[in-house]
Amino acid sequence: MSKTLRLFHRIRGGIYPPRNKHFTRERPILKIEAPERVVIPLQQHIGTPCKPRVKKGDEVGVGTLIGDAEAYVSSPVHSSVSGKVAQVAPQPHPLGGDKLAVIIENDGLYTPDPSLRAPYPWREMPPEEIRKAVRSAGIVGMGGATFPTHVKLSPPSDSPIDTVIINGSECEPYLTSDFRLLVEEADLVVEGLNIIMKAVGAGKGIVAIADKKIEAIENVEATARGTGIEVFPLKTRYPAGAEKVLITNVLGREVPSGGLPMNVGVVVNNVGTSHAMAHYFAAGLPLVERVVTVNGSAVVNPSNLMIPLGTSFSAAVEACGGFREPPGKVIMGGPMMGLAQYTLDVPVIKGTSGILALSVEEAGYRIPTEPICIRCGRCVDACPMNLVPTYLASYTHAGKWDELRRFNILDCIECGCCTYVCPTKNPIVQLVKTGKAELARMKRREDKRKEELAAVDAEGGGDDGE
Amino acid sequence: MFRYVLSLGLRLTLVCLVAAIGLGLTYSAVESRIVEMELEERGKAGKEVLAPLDAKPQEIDEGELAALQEKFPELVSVFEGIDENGNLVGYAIVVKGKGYSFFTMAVGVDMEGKVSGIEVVQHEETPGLGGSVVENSEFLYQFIDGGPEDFVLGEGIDAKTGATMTSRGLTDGVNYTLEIWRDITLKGGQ
Amino acid sequence: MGDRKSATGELTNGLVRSNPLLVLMVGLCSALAVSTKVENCIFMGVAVIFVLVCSNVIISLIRRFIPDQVRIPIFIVIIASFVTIVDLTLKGYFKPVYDRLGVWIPLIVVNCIILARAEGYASQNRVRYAAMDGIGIGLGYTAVILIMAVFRELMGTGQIVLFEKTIINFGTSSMPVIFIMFPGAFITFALLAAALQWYQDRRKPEEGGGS
Amino acid sequence: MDWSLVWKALLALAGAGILLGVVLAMASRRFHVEVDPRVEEILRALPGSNCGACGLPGCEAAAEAVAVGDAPPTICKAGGPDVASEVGKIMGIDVESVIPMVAHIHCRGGRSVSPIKAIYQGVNSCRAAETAMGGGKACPFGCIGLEDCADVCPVNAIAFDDDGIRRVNIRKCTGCGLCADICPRDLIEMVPRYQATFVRCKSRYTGKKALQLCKVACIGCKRCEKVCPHDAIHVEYGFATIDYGKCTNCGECVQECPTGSIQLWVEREDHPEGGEFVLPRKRKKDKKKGSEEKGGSSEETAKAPMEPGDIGSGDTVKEGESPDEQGEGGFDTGSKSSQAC
Amino acid sequence: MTENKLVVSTSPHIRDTANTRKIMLQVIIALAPATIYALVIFGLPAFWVLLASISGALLGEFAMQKGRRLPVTLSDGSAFLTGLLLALTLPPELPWWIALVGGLTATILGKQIFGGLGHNIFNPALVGRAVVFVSWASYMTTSYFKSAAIGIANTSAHQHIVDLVSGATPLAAMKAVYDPAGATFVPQGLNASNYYKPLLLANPWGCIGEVSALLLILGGLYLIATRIIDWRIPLTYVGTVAVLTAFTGRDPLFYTLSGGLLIGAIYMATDYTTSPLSSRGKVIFGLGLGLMTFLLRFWSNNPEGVMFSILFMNGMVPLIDRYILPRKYGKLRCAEEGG
Amino acid sequence: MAPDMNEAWRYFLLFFGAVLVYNFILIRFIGLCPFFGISNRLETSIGMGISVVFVMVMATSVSWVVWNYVLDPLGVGDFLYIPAFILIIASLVQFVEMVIKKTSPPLYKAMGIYLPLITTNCAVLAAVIESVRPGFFKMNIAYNHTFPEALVFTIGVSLGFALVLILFSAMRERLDLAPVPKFFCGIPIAFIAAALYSLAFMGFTGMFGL
Ligand SMILES: Cc1cc2nc3c(=O)[nH]c(=O)nc-3n(C[C@H](O)[C@H](O)[C@H](O)COP(=O)(O)O)c2cc1C
Ligand SMILES: Cc1cc2nc3c(=O)[nH]c(=O)nc-3n(C[C@H](O)[C@H](O)[C@H](O)COP(=O)(O)O)c2cc1C
Ligand SMILES: Cc1cc2nc3c(=O)[nH]c(=O)nc-3n(C[C@H](O)[C@H](O)[C@H](O)COP(=O)(O)O)c2cc1C
Ligand SMILES: Cc1cc2nc3c(=O)[nH]c(=O)nc-3n(C[C@H](O)[C@H](O)[C@H](O)CO)c2cc1C
Ligand code: SF4
Ligand code: SF4
Ligand code: SF4
Ligand code: SF4
Ligand code: FES
Repeated sequence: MSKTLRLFHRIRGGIYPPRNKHFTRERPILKIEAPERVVIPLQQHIGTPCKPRVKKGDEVGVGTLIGDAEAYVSSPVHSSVSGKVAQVAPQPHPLGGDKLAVIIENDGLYTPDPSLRAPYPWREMPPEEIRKAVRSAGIVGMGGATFPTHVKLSPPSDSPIDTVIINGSECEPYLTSDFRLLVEEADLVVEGLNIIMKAVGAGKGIVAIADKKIEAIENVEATARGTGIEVFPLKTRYPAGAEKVLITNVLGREVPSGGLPMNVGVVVNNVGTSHAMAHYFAAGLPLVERVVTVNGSAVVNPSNLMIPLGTSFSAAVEACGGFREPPGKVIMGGPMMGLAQYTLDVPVIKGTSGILALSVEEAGYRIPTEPICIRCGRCVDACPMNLVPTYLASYTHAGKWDELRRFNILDCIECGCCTYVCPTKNPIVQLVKTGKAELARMKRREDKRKEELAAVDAEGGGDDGE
Repeated sequence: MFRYVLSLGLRLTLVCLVAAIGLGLTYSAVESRIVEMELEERGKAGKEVLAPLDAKPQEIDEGELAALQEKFPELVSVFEGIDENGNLVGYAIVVKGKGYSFFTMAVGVDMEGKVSGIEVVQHEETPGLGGSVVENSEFLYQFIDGGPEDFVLGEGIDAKTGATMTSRGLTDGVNYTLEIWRDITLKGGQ
Repeated sequence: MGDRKSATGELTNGLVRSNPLLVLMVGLCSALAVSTKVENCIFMGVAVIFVLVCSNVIISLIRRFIPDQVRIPIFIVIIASFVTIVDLTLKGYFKPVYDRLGVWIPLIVVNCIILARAEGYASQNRVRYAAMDGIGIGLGYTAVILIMAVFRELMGTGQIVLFEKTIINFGTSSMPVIFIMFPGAFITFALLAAALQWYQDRRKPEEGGGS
Repeated sequence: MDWSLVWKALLALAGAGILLGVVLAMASRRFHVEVDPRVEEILRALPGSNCGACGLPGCEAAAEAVAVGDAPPTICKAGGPDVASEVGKIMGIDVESVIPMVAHIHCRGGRSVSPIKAIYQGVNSCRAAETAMGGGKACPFGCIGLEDCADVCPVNAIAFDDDGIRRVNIRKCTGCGLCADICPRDLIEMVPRYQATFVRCKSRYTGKKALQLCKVACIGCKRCEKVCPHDAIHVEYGFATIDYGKCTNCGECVQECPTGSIQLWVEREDHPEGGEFVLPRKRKKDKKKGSEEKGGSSEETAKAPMEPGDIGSGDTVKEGESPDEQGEGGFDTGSKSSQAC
Repeated sequence: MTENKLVVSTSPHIRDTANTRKIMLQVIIALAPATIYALVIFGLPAFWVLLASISGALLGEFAMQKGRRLPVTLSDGSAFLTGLLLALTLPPELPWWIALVGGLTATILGKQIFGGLGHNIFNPALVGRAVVFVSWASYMTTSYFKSAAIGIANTSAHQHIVDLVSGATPLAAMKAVYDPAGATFVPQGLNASNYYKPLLLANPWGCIGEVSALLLILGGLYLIATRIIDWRIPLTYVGTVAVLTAFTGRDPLFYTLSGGLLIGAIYMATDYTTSPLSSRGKVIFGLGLGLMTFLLRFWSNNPEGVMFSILFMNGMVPLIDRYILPRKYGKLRCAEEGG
Repeated sequence: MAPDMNEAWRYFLLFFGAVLVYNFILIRFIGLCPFFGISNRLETSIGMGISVVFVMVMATSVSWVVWNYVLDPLGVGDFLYIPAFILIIASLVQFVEMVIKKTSPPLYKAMGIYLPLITTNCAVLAAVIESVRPGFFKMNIAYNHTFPEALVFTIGVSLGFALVLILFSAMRERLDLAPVPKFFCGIPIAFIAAALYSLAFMGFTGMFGL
């Protein structure tokens, strides 16, 4: 039955942008050294920011805890180099704004923190312990959203997880870091999948890989032979890797609106996350480095690099031979969902899957300064979430918030398909983001107003305060 | 409370009373005039189409008209044409017809069944198209002195280009009156 | 709201500042339907002015006698009575016009109720002002439908025929007939309304570009 | 004369009058619904424009809320103090003490003083730019300058000069607070109408770093805090904030501020915006230079921190400025001109 | 400009190469064969109509945009396409000034007054056509080709009617065959199947664009293949008409090939701006169009009803777009829940 | 059977004609004020549409009775029909308003605000006059002013009114987002849209011989 469902129940939308993976596809992961100074932001995840645990002048080693928070939805931060803390101060952050970061002078020795030790072999650990270990390793989702993985691995008892999917689709153009991991270290990825399955008590594990990545599929199939882990070849199409799309295409299940994968008994994790997990359980080193694809027409020598966190973008590009020409746009992540940076001084963080430097020419196309739409309907057809993107843009622009809710703006995954296909280059995603932010602000304001009213009531008088 | 309601009601009633008296008086003052106008209005078309016969229209009685209307639903009214000597010299027949939209037309027919006059009393044809046809005596002249055989569009009657529907509607209307005329005269003959 | 000062003020007020058609947006139906012919508009305008003035005067005369609760029914009766008088008069003396205006004559009652009601709210006006106001509003209505009718009849037929006399004749039969048809009525009114917005905008230049 | 008709008419109309009167009278008693008469009254006192600034669906809803006690009589900000006091009267609450509020924008960093960090491409709106690294201007806390506040203002009270410095015309501002709600950087605050001393910066950076990003920033030096005789100004989160309840507008802090971040608002009858900011050179709260020209607040007078050389070349790519290879795409970008009604 | 500053914008940072102009160009290309063929058959008069209509459309667009001080976007091709489509729906021997007024009305009243490309509610070309149709109905119904049939499609029976009545299109002739009571003339010995060949290959008795159904269909297939238009609207529209006509005992093939149905279904009902956005909406739109055309063709005063159908359904689009949305993702809950 | 079919067909045509061919708003120009006043939001239009159907049907029923059993037999119809009908409509509206206010507050919330608007809507009065009083009916179809006919006609008219009202409000909501030329913002553009839509409705002229 499930096979037929898989055939019939597929996500309709999606696009086929030029994939541009050939520059780095064949390039093995190269480990690079950290620069003189690393800048490690105290927030590299979704959730409560960490409080610094070190101060200026402290000596740190590789893996030393430098930031942590009490909150559950949070993830600690560790030093990626050994050396001395130079400063704790706000620094430009690749996600925007200036955020508190620990700046460390690298002594170039990479002395591990003495307190580090390999954890118990995970097979003997109860799920609870595994989650604790995952948290203390600072592991967060490396697919881009940087959601703390230990939270994901703790499903409430009323939503049992039956399937874990490793998301190896890497549907973004230009990016090849997950692909390289699957080719070079498939064993660790499969190991990580096993850990996750154990942690959530799932019986089924699937590695979903785009069908064009034949080496990766063969490699993982070979590694996983006999373990009961399945490899699922995905049709190569953007956004095959988006969580909801992935689940529907692989399992024929639809995550309810506003819901989470766990509501349909699934956990999805990125290849990098799985790899980091296995690496931690094997070597005991917390998450202090990650694979980053440095790519784009402005880069001399596009490569896949293993980069210590906190390394600046400029150092990473330097390691690839520098710029061929002054870049027009530098993006953290892929071209479809990545964030454009205004400076190269931002550090690589846990969620940096790629650094993309586009030439001035590629960056120079004009974006309309307000929504323009000829109602061609392409965005509607492209949207994997079956929304009406053009309305979301127009209604945001017109400030019609009720209409936005009516048209389910909150279901938008900001994949960018609509904007990609639009013949008038309507900046839909930007307006959707704006609209979502505005709705959130309104909600906050509303809550505040209610609170205030309640407070007035409590005081027991219709007084004339401000 | 009751007195209050009573006072409201009384005042309202008083206004109604005054209005009723005023209106009643006005109506009775203009009533005869209205009836007259209506008669004149209806007779006017008859008068015009019977003018070539030097006859005055005189409405046939209601029972007769009702009987005819039973048979010819589009019939509006029939007038007898009486000349100075009191002789019946023809009929004016008023019918409704449909071209592009509708019209009401009066056709004068003499005792031989020849069309003595045609007048479109009221119409909603498109101005400039059908409108210019119903107001265009050139087209209507084609019927004068024709009959009692039916007219055929395209043979003897030339349709106006661009307003064939109106032309056809008018032709059909004339033929319809001729049919009514036959019915009346047949009965009269018996 | 309107500061009621002088009788002439009342008059111009109805003509422009609170023009029933363009500003208050009442009486649209008859305006659009009747303005196919200038002739119709003259009769319609006179009818509306008559009803408005008479009912305004009467209402103003008996305003102290009208209890607030039954204000509306009394207005209705008074206005309907005058409309009926117009109705009967036209029927008796101008039968062709009566036939052409058809249902629009009885429908005058509806517009006038709205206008008179606003009157009733506004304040206890003295008879003189009330009459002037009636004339003003009535003239405002008439002026607009006349403008519309002149435009529509000319554009649509190339000529203006008044009481069976051709006043203006372009001498062509190829005018865009659409102007005397339904869409033409809407378009003409849209143009007028746009012109009014343009006029108002020009009169207060303070708010320049902006949103 | 046909009198019988008159009689019949009398019968019919008077009958109808009586019947309707009785039926309606009875119905009105039978179906009477008690409504708070105050709702009507309040509704009449409100402006009736249903602007929604109060956060309720319309004036009627607001009137109901006030009558029931769910909302204070001052709920209608658009109506200003007059309406508030009238509503207060209806509700039997004294609202004489209500001070009218106006909007104040806590940033004065124009393009010329806060260098640009990047070329922003995208929707012409501050809130939208906030989703793209905050647009092009260097200061991450300052005004983005894409005029969302001006667009939302129902009375066009906010104007921008060529340098991108915003001013609120306090004569026009009704205190509705819509602009304060919309600013993505929370720069706009509703302040008492007669407050005169303002900190015109909200940069969380201190010292040199703050100055790097904007030459007129508050550097958090706390000198104002020390000189204030009324304990009304405090530096928190890197910038100074005035407690308007305590501030007496004595101007001590204005004199003290090294970057000119604190300024005095001077009312001017003749000024089209109701007044302007001045930065007194000496201990004189006088009005120097009544410079009327646009953007000519007298800021330059003190420590003119501006260098003519770096007048920012458009930090945002607006229409027409960028390579026109999309001209073929055939859309217009005529920014504000083609907005919906 | 600002040297060496990076560009910031929101994702996505790459875009498809499609743009408005390319799309319009494709449609013009699809229409080119039919247009050229029509010019060959109708000759100079049709050329003047074409020229007047297109210049009217361009002029209207230009004047409005200049007047509003907006950037002039003639180069996007949409006004040109509007003018072209309008011309294709006009009779070949129409006086040029009517075509000019049509073109002007199309872009001014049909498009720019609503705010320009993407904002109009009614199909501009059809607004232009409807306005001149109503304004100069006599020209519009009589300016058809009057000379003898052309070699490839000689229908002597129809030729006879053309000689008899001005402006007799095949549809009008068949209306007379089926409903002699309501018709203006009764053609003798005429049969719907007589028309198949001329309608497909060369039909001189109709509007400029109706000369060859085959070329129109080929153009349509090209547009569908290049994904410029969605197949749903043409298919449901033509399908509904065919089914309903067959159901009432008429000849479905004749009624799908004749009149403005194909040009309307393929090129006008599919106009982006005035058709629904969602696939489901498009199907409903097509069904509504089919029903309206069926009703209007057989029971209204005019033999043809495509123009009024499309305008009528255009008015429904905002409502359709509001209530007929794509199926929302996340409604279907766990299909496999049982296991 | 056959006559019944004919009768049914006649009723269908009466209905069809009232909804489309003789659409009150676009073809007959009746009821324009509330139409342009209310048609800018879809929700309101739906509420108004329902209210109009309701009031029109009730008003016609009552007026039919009054005309046929009071005014006409007394011979005073010719000069009392205007005050009589408008009074009936006004009191009916007021009565309905009071009743639903008392019995169903939610319904009152939905419909109540539109009721006063309906009194001053000439569509209701026109529907009553045309369907009840001889001499005003427009369509080209046999019509004898019987009760069922009046009812079918009124339902058709009111549904036609509601239909166009609702279509139009959806249209105007879209127009709200459009950069319409400044002086055409608001009312003028609504009239332009109405013009074009009435152009589309002209296609129905003479349909089914109506
Ligand atoms: C506010 C928030 C709460 C979340 N809560 C959970 C959770 O309780 N369990 C879980 O498995 N994932 C949770 N997630 C993670 C999401 O399922 C998802 O994996 C994450 O947003 C990254 O998805 P993406 O990379 O597709 O954007 C949460 C995400 C967010 C933003
Ligand atoms: C449009 C879109 C595309 C995505 N593409 C990928 C992808 O190619 N690979 C991937 O691992 N995650 C991708 N993600 C993130 C996944 O949805 C999901 O969050 C992630 O696989 C969860 O794993 P993590 O928590 O380990 O990051 C994408 C998300 C979105 C919204
Ligand atoms: C708005 C409009 C109004 C029309 N008015 C009329 C009319 O009044 N009379 C008429 O015969 N045809 C009228 N027509 C119908 C066409 O002109 C019809 O096709 C024509 O009568 C047939 O052409 P023919 O007369 O040249 O054979 C009208 C058409 C339209 C679109
Ligand atoms: C497939 C397609 C069909 C079109 N059809 C029309 C049409 O029927 N009438 C028209 O004026 N423009 C048409 N256009 C051009 C353009 O979309 C039109 O000017 C817009 O409706 C104006 O907003 C069409 C464009 C495309 C891509
Ligand atoms: S960005 Fe949002 S609206 Fe656009 S295609 Fe993706 S999910 Fe749909
Ligand atoms: S793809 Fe662009 S032009 Fe097409 S409907 Fe969507 S927003 Fe409009
Ligand atoms: S939006 Fe305008 S009126 Fe309202 S507070 Fe701001 S400046 Fe004042
Ligand atoms: S909304 Fe805020 S950021 Fe935008 S211009 Fe106004 S004050 Fe500046
Ligand atoms: S509704 Fe106002 S005049 Fe008809």
